[in-house]
Amino acid sequence: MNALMAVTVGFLYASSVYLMLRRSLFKLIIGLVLLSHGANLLIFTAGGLRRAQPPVLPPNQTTFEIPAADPLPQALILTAIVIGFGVLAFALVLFSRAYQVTHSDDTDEFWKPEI
Amino acid sequence: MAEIATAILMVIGGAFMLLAGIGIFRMPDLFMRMQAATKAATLGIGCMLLAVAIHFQDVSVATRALLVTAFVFMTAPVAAHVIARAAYSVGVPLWEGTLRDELGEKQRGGEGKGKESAGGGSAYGGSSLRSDGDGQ
Amino acid sequence: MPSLILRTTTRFMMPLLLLFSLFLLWRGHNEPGGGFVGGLVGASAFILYTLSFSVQATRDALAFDSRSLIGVGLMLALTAGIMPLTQGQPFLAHRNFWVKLELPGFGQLDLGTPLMFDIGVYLVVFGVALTIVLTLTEE
Amino acid sequence: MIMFLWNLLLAIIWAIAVGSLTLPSLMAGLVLGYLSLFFCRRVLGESNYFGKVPQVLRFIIFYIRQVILSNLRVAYDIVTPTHYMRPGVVAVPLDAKTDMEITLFANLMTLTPGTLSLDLSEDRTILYVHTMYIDNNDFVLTRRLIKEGLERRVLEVLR
Amino acid sequence: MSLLGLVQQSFQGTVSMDLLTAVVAAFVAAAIVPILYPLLRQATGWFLGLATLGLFGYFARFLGSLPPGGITASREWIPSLGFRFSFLLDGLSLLFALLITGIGALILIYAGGYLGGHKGLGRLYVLLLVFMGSMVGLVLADNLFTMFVFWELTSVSSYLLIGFDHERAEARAAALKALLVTGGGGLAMMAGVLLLGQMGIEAGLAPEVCFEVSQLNTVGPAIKENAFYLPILLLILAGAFTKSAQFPFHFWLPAAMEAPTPISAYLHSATMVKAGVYLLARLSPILAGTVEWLWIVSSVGAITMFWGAFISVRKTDLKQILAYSTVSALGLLMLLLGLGSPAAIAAAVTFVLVHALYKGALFMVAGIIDHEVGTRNIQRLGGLARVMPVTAVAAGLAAASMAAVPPLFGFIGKELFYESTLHGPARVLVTTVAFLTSMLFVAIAIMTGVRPFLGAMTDDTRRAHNAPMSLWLGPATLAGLSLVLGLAPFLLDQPLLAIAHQNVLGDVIDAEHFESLHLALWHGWNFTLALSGFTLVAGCVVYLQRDIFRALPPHFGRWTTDGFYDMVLAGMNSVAKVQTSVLQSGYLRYYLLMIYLTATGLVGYTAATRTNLTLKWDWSDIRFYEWGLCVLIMLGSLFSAYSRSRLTSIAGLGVVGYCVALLFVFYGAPDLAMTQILIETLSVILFVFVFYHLPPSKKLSGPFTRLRDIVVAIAIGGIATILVLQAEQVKYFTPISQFFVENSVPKAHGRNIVNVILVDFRGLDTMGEITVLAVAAVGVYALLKLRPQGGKA
Amino acid sequence: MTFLASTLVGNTLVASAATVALGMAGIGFSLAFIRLVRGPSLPDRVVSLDLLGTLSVGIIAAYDIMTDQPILLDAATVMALVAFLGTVAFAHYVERKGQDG
Amino acid sequence: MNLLLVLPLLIPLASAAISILFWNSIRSQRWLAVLSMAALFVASLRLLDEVWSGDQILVTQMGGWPAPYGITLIADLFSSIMVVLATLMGLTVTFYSLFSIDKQREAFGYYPLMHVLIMGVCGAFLTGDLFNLYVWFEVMLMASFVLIALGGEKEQLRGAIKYVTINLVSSAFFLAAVGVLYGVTGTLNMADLAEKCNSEQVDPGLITSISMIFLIAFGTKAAIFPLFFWLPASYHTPPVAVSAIFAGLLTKVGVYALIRVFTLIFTQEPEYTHGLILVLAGITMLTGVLGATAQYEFRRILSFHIISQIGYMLLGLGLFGLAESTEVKLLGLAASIFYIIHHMVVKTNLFLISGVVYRLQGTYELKPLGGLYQSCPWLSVMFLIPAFSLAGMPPLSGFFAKLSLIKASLQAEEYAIVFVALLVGLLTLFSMTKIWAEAFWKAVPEQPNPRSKRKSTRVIRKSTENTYRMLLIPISVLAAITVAIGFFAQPVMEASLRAAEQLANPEFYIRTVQGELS
Ligand code: NA
Ligand code: NA
Repeated sequence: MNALMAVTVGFLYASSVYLMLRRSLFKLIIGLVLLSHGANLLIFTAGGLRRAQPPVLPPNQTTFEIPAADPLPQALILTAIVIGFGVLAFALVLFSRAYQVTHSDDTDEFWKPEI
Repeated sequence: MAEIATAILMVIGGAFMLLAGIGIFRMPDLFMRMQAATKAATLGIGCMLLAVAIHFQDVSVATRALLVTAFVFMTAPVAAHVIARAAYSVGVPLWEGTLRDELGEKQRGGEGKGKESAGGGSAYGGSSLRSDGDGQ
Repeated sequence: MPSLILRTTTRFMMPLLLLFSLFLLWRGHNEPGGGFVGGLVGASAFILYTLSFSVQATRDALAFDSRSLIGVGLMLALTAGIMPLTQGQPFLAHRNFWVKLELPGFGQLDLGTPLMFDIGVYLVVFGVALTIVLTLTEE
Repeated sequence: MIMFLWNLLLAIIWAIAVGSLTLPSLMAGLVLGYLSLFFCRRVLGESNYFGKVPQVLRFIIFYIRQVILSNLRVAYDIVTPTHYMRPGVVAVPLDAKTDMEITLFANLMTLTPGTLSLDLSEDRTILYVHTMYIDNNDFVLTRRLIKEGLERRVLEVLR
Repeated sequence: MSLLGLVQQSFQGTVSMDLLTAVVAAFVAAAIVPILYPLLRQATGWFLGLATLGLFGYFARFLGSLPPGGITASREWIPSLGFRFSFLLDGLSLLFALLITGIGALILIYAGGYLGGHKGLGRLYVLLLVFMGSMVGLVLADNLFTMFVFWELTSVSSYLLIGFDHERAEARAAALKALLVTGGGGLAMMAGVLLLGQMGIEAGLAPEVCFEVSQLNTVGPAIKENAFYLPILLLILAGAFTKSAQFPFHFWLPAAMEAPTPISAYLHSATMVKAGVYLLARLSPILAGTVEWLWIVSSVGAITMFWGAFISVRKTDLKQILAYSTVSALGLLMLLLGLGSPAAIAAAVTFVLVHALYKGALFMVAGIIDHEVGTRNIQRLGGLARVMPVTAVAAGLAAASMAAVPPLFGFIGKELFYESTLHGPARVLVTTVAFLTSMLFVAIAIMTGVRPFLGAMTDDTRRAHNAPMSLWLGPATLAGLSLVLGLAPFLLDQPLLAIAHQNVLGDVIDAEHFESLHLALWHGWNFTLALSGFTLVAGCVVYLQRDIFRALPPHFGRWTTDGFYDMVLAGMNSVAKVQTSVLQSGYLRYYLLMIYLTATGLVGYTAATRTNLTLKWDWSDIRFYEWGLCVLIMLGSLFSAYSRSRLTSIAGLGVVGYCVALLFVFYGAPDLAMTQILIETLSVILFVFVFYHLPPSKKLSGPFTRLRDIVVAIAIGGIATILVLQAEQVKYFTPISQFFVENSVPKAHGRNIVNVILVDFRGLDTMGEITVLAVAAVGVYALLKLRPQGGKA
Repeated sequence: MTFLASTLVGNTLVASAATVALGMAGIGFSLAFIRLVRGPSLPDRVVSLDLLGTLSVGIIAAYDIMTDQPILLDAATVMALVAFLGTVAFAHYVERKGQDG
Repeated sequence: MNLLLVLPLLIPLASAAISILFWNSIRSQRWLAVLSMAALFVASLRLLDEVWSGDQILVTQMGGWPAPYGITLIADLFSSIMVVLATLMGLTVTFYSLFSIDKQREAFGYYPLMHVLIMGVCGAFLTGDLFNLYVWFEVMLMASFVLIALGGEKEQLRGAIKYVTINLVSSAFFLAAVGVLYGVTGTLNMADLAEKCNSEQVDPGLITSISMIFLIAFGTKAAIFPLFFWLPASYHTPPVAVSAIFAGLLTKVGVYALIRVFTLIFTQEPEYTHGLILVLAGITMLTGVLGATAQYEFRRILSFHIISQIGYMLLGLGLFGLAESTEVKLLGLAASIFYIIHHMVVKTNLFLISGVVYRLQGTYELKPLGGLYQSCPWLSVMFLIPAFSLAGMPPLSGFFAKLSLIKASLQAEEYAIVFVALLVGLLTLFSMTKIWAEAFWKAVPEQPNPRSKRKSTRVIRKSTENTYRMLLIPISVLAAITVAIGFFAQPVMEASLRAAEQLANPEFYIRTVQGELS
């Protein structure tokens, strides 16, 4: 089953890269969101997949009867998701402020040469 | 006994959920899609959660299942309503087979304008959302 | 003006959502949930309120600034981390800060600095989500 | 309302007395408490609580039946190739006055397939309902069916 | 040991305070000038001059009493790099130290007169003193890095001094030119010195002392045999040649005449430009005596010598003439050092002194003329002897010394010069060049030191006044010394020059055949004398026919490295512009493209070449709903990519998010799923609110760009896929999460291990995370509420 | 068909029913997605997103039963809670957009 | 000694939280900012002293969980030096900010953001856990995002978008790399990773491939070629105090991370990885300095120089991997550390000076600037010191930094890089003199830029004179440090060497983390 997840991750990365290479600011930020999805799923998959065995111990038990999913990648992803949200929120506002300044989505109108 | 009940409820629930999908896929205008989708799905979820409650035979699970059910039944119609209201207000068209639009008639009467087509009256005069959310 | 139907429903759902968010926070240590999820659900309640009424209504309803929630939350989490330091333990060493309580209706309780930490997280997340949405909606 | 709280308190006392604060014991407490309250109704003074409970139960049964029936009708329409519906937007003048009444009515109506509350007039007297099956193109009848069927019952329960 | 202790320790060490004080003295003086100047004003120059004379006296004390091996002083500095503050006062350094402090004293006085009332005079004193201190340090340093530090300090102070008239663009350009040329050479020299130290260690020196000249002297032969000898030599020569304005690096020196004359006189004739010469002299025992040394140093010197003199005659500006003649004189010194024979070194040591005396005087005279007349054009000068008789006498004496007229000191120098060329390699050629140069020197001497004072007065000179004593004291003293030393060379030959001579030669010459330097005016009737005489006559002829030189095409001689310098500068500027406009195009997507390409290249290439990927594509055991979800994720992302409507894209994103959440559910991550669902919803809300007032987006890029981007995207996606597969399959160790599972309940009192990790096992992460969130909220708030109001920053 | 078989390994009645339910819900989910893609209006898409959320609740419930993991139900609860919020936000947007013209 | 390791995180976080609580009282925020930064600086000095005098590596396990499992905070000499520098920059820039940041920005969270920025930087320096490092990177970045955009001026927004986007991409790379590495090794603790990645059973090629992702991620943060674009695009846009703290700290965190992981973890195939780093360092030096040559704006010149200097800092790391003898390895690393120390002080100071220049003449463009040498002699001297130090002029700090790098390169027989380093040094000198000549030496141009506010500031008025003097205090302090590092280079060099020694012998680090030594 790893192949499917791996391909999905790759696909997310590819589409995010493609989007970020567009001239549109909006697509750029969509690309950023997909990129974070890709990264999260990457950690999730790389850490090893296990179906339907959440790392929550049953009451009064200190071990799992059936091996459960690795909790650490989950914790990492959770952190990454939340951080990503904070960053995304800020980036969104930043981009919208940029729109207000330029009234254009075309980044080529927005940037100017830096020399 | 509980197993059979669970199984039946699940199949029914699944069937309604499928129905919701078909409905939203097939119905000719937004409002009828909503009609089909919201209710069938809500009912389907109700069945599913009932199945959960029966299957696990655990108070806390059952409580939560019921809570979710209640919640869904509470919110689904409101969600449908707010979207329908918004969609109507921006002029999402009604199906051509629509018999009569009493809301539109009233508004046109109030504004003294004579628009003919059903659903053509937008409460706020906005028509940009007719074909797509934010234009091209 | 948002729909009356929405407004009425929201008024009913608010306490429900807040209760649920506290529930998630409370049992997060043992079941899925925790400060993040709880805080987000809690904020959702007020976000829903904002969407159904207005930003001003939410500010009035809150009666305090959402920013101060962030500050308080941070301080709380920090305090939870610092408390072990006072006993020569490492930062965030929750291990020796557990109290077992028997409470009727709640069963046996494991109370400790992790919960305090989680409450801090809850408040921060709550405040952050609210601040962001309220500010944006005001625009 | 006071009665309901009484009932709830009795249920909790029951559950504690039984020694298990669980859902079944609470339910049992609720039913037993209702019964005891019912027998004391003269002592405690008149209340419509005891009339309300059967009313609510009756309403729930009615509503579930309604939901299932209309769901089936819509389902049939969805899965068959031809569209049988005769939709339209019906203006329903409201007897419901309070926020609660209007909301409950509108929501319950929306939950039954075939009707969808579209908008409320600004003076809160008319609810516009999108209806899928306006039989015989008869708007008056449809209006009446909605009012007599659902609204009446909702108001009965609430008032 | 505490840090403070280490600092304290670096103060200690074996110190001979006197020598160190001498090094530091000028810097201290510089530091107090800002306090002194407002108090003393006009008298500052005299005060500082006299103070410097004290320093001169300190050094003069050692005349004749210098112990063999000199006086040393040292202090630890950076032992870990082999740096020490170590100083050595031997004959060579004494010679230079006396020149620096002696002429320095005169210049300080002169400057007070020359720039009296100038608003920048205070700064000039500071810089001159800093320069003097650096120069003293340079010539006294025994450690090559200590020397290098002072070397660079002289470059810096020279930069600031040349740019003294900083509001003039020419002055700034000249200062920059000098700095870049000497600085560049300095850098090369640094590398050379480093290598030299390294070779010293290889030759057996301890690392702590590998940069001590006195130590390196002992391993000279080994270094000369080292494979790195030539690179070292070239690198060090680069430093010396640039500093001493050797062809082809000479061009900065004439340009540096933009500086006021006191500066030109001090830095660019008497002292700083001789640093290169000093360096080569100092390193001669280590590096000299090889064929490479002989040919490189002497031929560069010879070319410079002739070329400088030749250009000099063509000039009409007094300072330009003197500058080019200085270039020439420096070439002469290089030539002598290159030849390296005891005679040549004797000539070199003597000529250093000769040149400093007469050229310093002539420069100061030029300054007086400029100051009193207002022009430096020799064609507009004449008859000044009537106005300023003392100056005229001084100029005449200096010119005579330059022209090597007996009995002036210059004559002795010239004799020794011919002596060494006549007995060196390629003697006909070298002597011919030497003769031609000397002949031109005669002409230059007449042009600068005689001609302006004789003949009829011109319109310009008629308005001239006599110079005050502060101005003429300097040239008069120096010129007087030229005469005194010519008549009584014994005053300095044994006490100073002979020791210096020996220091330069070091162990190269075996002691048995070594003759100590002995100066005399009269060497009897010999060929050298005849040559000298002939030189004088020929020089006069050249002077009379000087218009022939000037008639040569004007651009002749401008086709030099000066033009090359400009070309390099311009070239560098345009390369920089092109590079920047290509790399720093301003377009974010190009930046991203570059980053992605780099990532593809580095990771892809490395993975392809350095590891055997054993990728097992496991397509088995995939549930249908997993298929469904993954396909939906892909379709959803495609959809949000391709949808032209923004809100539709956002809805598509929502689908991807919910599907990812479902995946989390399926793979046993309820906490993740819940968080993902909540965050996704919140994000959608934010998106909707933010993109509420946006203009529509257009299709903006062409098919080629799209294709290119697709290729890059697929490459990145492919790499991600492969890495995930690999990481999923290769599990070398038991993950640490096993610990969390085992300890979650007993030690951390929680059954939800993910949450326990978040608040307990890895609580610090969470602490950081909520901080990020808090900052994000502050950021959103600030960004939306704080709007710019005008251009405040 | 292997995947179907593999999910039926538990071969209880409930598991089979769950698989069937999951399948049906999945198809419904996909149809809703198609509507999301097709639009044509923004409200259409909002409705389908809302439906996707609602169906997710059902899917999670079915998956819970199939795998006997009640813990995962919490995700469903949260989903039910917030899908509504998203829909309201969209509706809010649609209306304001209309007002702004 | 737990406390010393944690204080660099606690003090700023508490200050930030309190500042947020006292949002409306700018006065108290200002006081708190200075006091907290000063306290932080003192605490970090204590930390350094502890590490130095005990000749030890300080370590504490967060939450008391044993080493590879919990998060380790660890301070070796390199870390503690970096923390001291970071807090010193924090202190000076905060002091500078008191007199230069406008009321508006102060009212919108400038000080709490500053605290958080410092906290993120300190966290990154002190953590011994790879994912925790990611978190601190994000903390630092988030604060920097806000700081760079705070004020919302057009130019700022332009720069900020590039800055934010590229940094987010690099964070995503970092995150992915951590995920993959965890998948392969099952651990996050850096000491544990060091041990596991270098054990026999692990395929070194695979680890090297993963290390390339880290190189991209950290390289972007450190602004190496060809990943540096965000830096010149953004550093000149925010208020100068922000530019200054960014210039001093942010890229150095990237460099720190590169040095850390490529000495501790990724040492499997040094001739490949470190060779690559060396090549990149060379190109970075060249492109950066050429970029500066093309600029005529004060802060842009400085920004491009950051890039070129990053090349120098990585040069030593490259040599560490390539050199054969231990001595040269150590010298290379030590030189890099020395360079970082020097650079942080000098570059921050130059930015601060550019701010004073802006305040006096209302522009950062060199063309309309002029006359400062006449009007502000003290400022001129204060500029010359860091400028010549940056160019590597002795006896200032930059000289020894550059010199030890070149020495190490020569000993490692990497002559090409020696040439590049020398050439870049010369070009740096060129750039610095360009600023000097244009802004300080040149007379005020005849037709001043109409936009500049020169007329009002031509003569420094009494009211601003005090501000001017206050701004010169941190500048003079930093300049004094620059000179002091030059004159007392020995302690700094010895510290760098000892830090390098610890880096080059990871066993000590690993065993300390594992608790065998404490
Ligand atoms: Na920097
Ligand atoms: Na930086």
